Amino acid sequence: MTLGESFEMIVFAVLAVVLIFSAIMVIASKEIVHSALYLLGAFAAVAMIYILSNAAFVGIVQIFVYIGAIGILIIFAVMLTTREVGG
Amino acid sequence: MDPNLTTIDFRLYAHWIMLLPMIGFLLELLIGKYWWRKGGMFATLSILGSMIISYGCLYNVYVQELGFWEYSWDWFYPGIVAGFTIDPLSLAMLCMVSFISFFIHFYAIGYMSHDCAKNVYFAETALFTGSMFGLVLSNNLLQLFIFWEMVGVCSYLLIGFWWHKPEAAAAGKKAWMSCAVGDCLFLLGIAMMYTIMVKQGITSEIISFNNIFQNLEHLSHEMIFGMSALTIICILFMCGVLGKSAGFPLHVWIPDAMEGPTTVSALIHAATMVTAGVYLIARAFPIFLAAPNALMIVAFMGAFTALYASTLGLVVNDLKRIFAYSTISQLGYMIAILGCGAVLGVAAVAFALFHLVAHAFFKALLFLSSGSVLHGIGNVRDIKEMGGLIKGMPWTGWTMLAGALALIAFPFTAGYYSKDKIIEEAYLYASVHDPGPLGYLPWIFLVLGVILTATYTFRAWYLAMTGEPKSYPAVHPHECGFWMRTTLVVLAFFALFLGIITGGGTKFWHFLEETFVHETHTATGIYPGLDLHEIGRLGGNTLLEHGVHHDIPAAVIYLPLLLMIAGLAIATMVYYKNRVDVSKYVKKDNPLYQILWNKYYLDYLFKDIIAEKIIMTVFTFWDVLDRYVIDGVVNLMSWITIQSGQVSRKLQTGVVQNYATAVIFGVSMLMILVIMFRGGL
Amino acid sequence: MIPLQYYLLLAGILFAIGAYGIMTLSNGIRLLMCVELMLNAANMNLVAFSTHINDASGQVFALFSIALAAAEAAVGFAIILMVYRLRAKIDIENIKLLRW
Amino acid sequence: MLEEQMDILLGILYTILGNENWWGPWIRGVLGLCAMGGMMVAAMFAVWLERKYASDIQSRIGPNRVGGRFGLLQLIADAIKLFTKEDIKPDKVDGPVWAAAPVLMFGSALMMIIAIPFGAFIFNGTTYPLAVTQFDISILYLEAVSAIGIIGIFMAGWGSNNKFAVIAAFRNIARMIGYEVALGMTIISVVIVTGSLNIVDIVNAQGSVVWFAFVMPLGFVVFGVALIADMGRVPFDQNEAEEELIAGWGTEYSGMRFGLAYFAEYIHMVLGSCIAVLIFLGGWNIPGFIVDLNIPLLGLLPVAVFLAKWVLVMMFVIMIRWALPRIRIDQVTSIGWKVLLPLAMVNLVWAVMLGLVWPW
Repeated sequence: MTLGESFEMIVFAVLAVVLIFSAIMVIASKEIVHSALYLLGAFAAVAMIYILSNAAFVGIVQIFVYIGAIGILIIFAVMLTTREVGG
Repeated sequence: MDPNLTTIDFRLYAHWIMLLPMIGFLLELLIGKYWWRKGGMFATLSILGSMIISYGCLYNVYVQELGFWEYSWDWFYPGIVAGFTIDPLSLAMLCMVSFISFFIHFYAIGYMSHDCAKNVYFAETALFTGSMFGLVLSNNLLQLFIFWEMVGVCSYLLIGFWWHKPEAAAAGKKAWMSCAVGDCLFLLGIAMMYTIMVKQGITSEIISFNNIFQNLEHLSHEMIFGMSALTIICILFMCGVLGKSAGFPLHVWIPDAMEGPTTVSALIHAATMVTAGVYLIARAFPIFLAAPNALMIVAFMGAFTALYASTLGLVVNDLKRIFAYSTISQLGYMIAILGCGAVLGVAAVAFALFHLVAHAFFKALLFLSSGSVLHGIGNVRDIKEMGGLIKGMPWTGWTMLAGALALIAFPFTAGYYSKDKIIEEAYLYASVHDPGPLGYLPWIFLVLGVILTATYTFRAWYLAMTGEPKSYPAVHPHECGFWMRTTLVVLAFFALFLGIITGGGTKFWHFLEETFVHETHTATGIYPGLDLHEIGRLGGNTLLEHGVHHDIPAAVIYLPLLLMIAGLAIATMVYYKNRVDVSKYVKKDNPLYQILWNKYYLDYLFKDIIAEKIIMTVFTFWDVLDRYVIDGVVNLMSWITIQSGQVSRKLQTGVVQNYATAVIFGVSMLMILVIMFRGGL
Repeated sequence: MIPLQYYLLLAGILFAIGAYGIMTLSNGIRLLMCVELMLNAANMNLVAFSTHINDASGQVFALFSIALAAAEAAVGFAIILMVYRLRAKIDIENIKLLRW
Repeated sequence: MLEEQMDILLGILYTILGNENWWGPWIRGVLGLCAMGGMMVAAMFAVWLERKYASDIQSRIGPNRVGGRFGLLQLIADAIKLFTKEDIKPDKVDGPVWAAAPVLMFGSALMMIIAIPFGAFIFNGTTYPLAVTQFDISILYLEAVSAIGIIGIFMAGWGSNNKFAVIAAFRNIARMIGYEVALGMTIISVVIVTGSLNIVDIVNAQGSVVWFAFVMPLGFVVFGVALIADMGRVPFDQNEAEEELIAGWGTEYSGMRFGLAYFAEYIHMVLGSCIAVLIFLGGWNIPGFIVDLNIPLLGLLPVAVFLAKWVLVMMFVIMIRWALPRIRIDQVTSIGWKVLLPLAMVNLVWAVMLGLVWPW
């Protein structure tokens, strides 16, 4: 394994951990706004993974659409409905 | 210079003849309201475009002799094609329709200038004209039927254009219903034609006219119920013709259709609608020729209609309705001469078409001038309330006189050449084809029609134009404006001199007689010309040999002229000189007058007896069947559905998670199954 | 070059987390969030395979899927907001209109 | 002689920066840090320019106490003040979210830097863009990354646990999603005409023909308005409407946390002006004059041209701020959705037609 590959592997591992942690926190977080923000974190991690696997265009589009559009939608939805703790 | 190289082959653009008015229709509907004078220009200009292409085609075919042309492409099913055909028959119609329709539109710019829905009116007339072009250009029965129906729809829309008047709305409905009766039967005829063509093993261009004509010999062996299938088909076609061209039992919508704007009446009577039926017979003429007895029925129906309608014209007081009955009558002449084609062959088509064209000119003129009268005296239509109008509106009066003279076949007008020829040929038909008293019946009817025609036409003209004004609006009529006056003069010119221009009709006849007997070029091949003698033999019709001269007694030739003069004299005596007091006979207790006044009780028969008694009774029985048997089955099905739903609805919890869980579970099971049975994904 | 299996494993875990959330949570917004997670897992597979076999069509699928996800989110959240306006609740346990 | 040396030098430089070698990314990282520093300087320059130019417009003197003749050191003084102020963390804020927000905003602004070419050397017919990195989808990257900043604003507003902050954040988000659509569509129309998502290609396309501002005037107007709205400058600064919302989403921030957010806004303005110059005003091109200069020093001319255009655009943006009143938030959203978006679509149609014949 070359230096570059091991570096790639390390980055992938970090991203995977971040992704899984964020995904779990989306479900586990008590505060729904935190859930939403963790979800955005998960999206960002997925985007990074795309870029890491030589799919830069998909990665950028992922950021553009998921964080820029869907994330904002989720936040709007959260803020326009009642603040339900838990559930 | 070689003309073939230097001019455009307009035949290739024939589809634009139909498409341009359709585009005009869309433009009028969408943006016409915001255009010059709130509409009218798009429709008029698009029809002008059609006219240019039509006359271009005429130039190609008549002057340059480029040959007849047909092109088609597969439409929706193997064997059903859409296509356009250019031959003398369609060209005569195209040139006539585009010319008349253009001038009617031109006139309508003035006539409809005060209407608030002008653009809708012009959109509908453009569509009307475009549909007629499509009908004329069609090379197959189905396409023709579609445009046939579109013409019907447009006539419905236009007759009921002033829908806020209940009579107009009812008239539109009546026109639609009467035509629909014929159209259903016509469609049945097309279906039968399709069936027997398919039975012959024909798989391409199944109901194209030319293909049918080529296969007539095989088709004539087909029998249905012991009758020749072609005869049945022709009778069904004839029903469609009677509806559209106002033949005897189905003509009832025509007088009521006068509720529409007068320009619409002119369009219907001269150019677009009623001529469609005559055109259908002319177009399908070889089929009729090959069908035993079909042309005889045509001849008798036509002749009877001609006489029948002229008797009704005598008693009506509505100016437009008088002309409406005269249209029915003149259409009867055309249909009758087509029926005489059993002896005359394709010449009958030529005579019928010449009368159709001449009639279009003078009938358009008559309607438009009566429209001018209505416009000038405030929509009074009763001739008993007019009188002396010629002083106030000389243009209208004199042009109407020109139209009336053409209508009664006054010597050297257009009608003289067309109608007298028809009567002459009807005599020939009787003397050659079917000796005996019955064969002379069409001729007798037609001859009697002449005197009546002269009488009722000039009755209308004298009562409206001469004498003293009989009501307040008629005292100060105002003459029509530029648009209308121009149109009247142009049409009057043609009504008077069309016969002379065409060399007494001979040029026209010679051109038209080439139809069917000459070959037709298509994109893929050539349809050879038909041997009409051979085809006539299939239907038991013996055509006259070409060039064989038959003596017609001079008395027969001059009889129509004499009768016309007699009718004219009667009208002059009674309505101009007032030598005879007609009010003695025109009374409610005169049974003859009673019958005529009630139009032979035909409306009563249709509405009060057929519609209300017979059909409603049938419906009552049907209602019982529907309520207990059919509904019972439906209710049983619904009961079963409800009961099964009662059981299975427990599955539906309405909670999304349950569904999602079920989906995930199901997909997992599927994957496990796949792995188990295929040993891997 | 990261082995394909790692991607698949990661996507599987992500998908499982999303599926678990859908099955257990009752808040409508959180449900949609979990749907987005699952979609992302699927997209990740597409991209991973596309990288693995060196063919761009997988990425094109992923792009379509992303566009679809945007539309789906817009519609989904619009529905939730409308339901909230009607019922003042986004807890889908309370929204069983479709139930018999 | 000099030309050859210059050529070799540039060649070496681009070999070093290339992707082939393992050190390439590291060197680009260093370059990125340099650009970041440069951007901070540019932002400070922008702040200074704003204050001086505004005072000129309003016939005032402006900052003149600190620093030299033009108050040049005023910014240094402000920065020192911000650095040394006490960092107050209110009691009820949502700690991590509140703390992460300025970082995210600043970070998103800085991330944009790497894709932007700040001018170019043109030598022997070859263009050497002066950018930290080059990639094929730079314009898309810029849009995507700038979208992250919105999340930062939301986090600032929500984490502050302050109703003014929340309202401000949502005004900001509502405005930005409205105008980013129009912005994106105008950018896409440029992309359609050019056929490339690479900013360098877009600039080169304008060099060979004519600036996009002239061939797509409607797009340029829409882009300009949407850009100003996106940067949150007057007349679209409802999120900082002092009379209504204290200090907007920055109400609960103080010290360097506020400084970061403040700086992020100015970096946005600087970068926004850059993008406007690059995709609509021809970048480093001089109209009607393709710069292919063999005289080495004149190779720097494009950079100078770029900087001049950039300053002019910034001055225009600043001028608007001091010339127009603020409009209401409902007016802002309705302009965005009902005026700019349809216009952007019209422009898109025009761009598609233009793209058929481009380059003519």
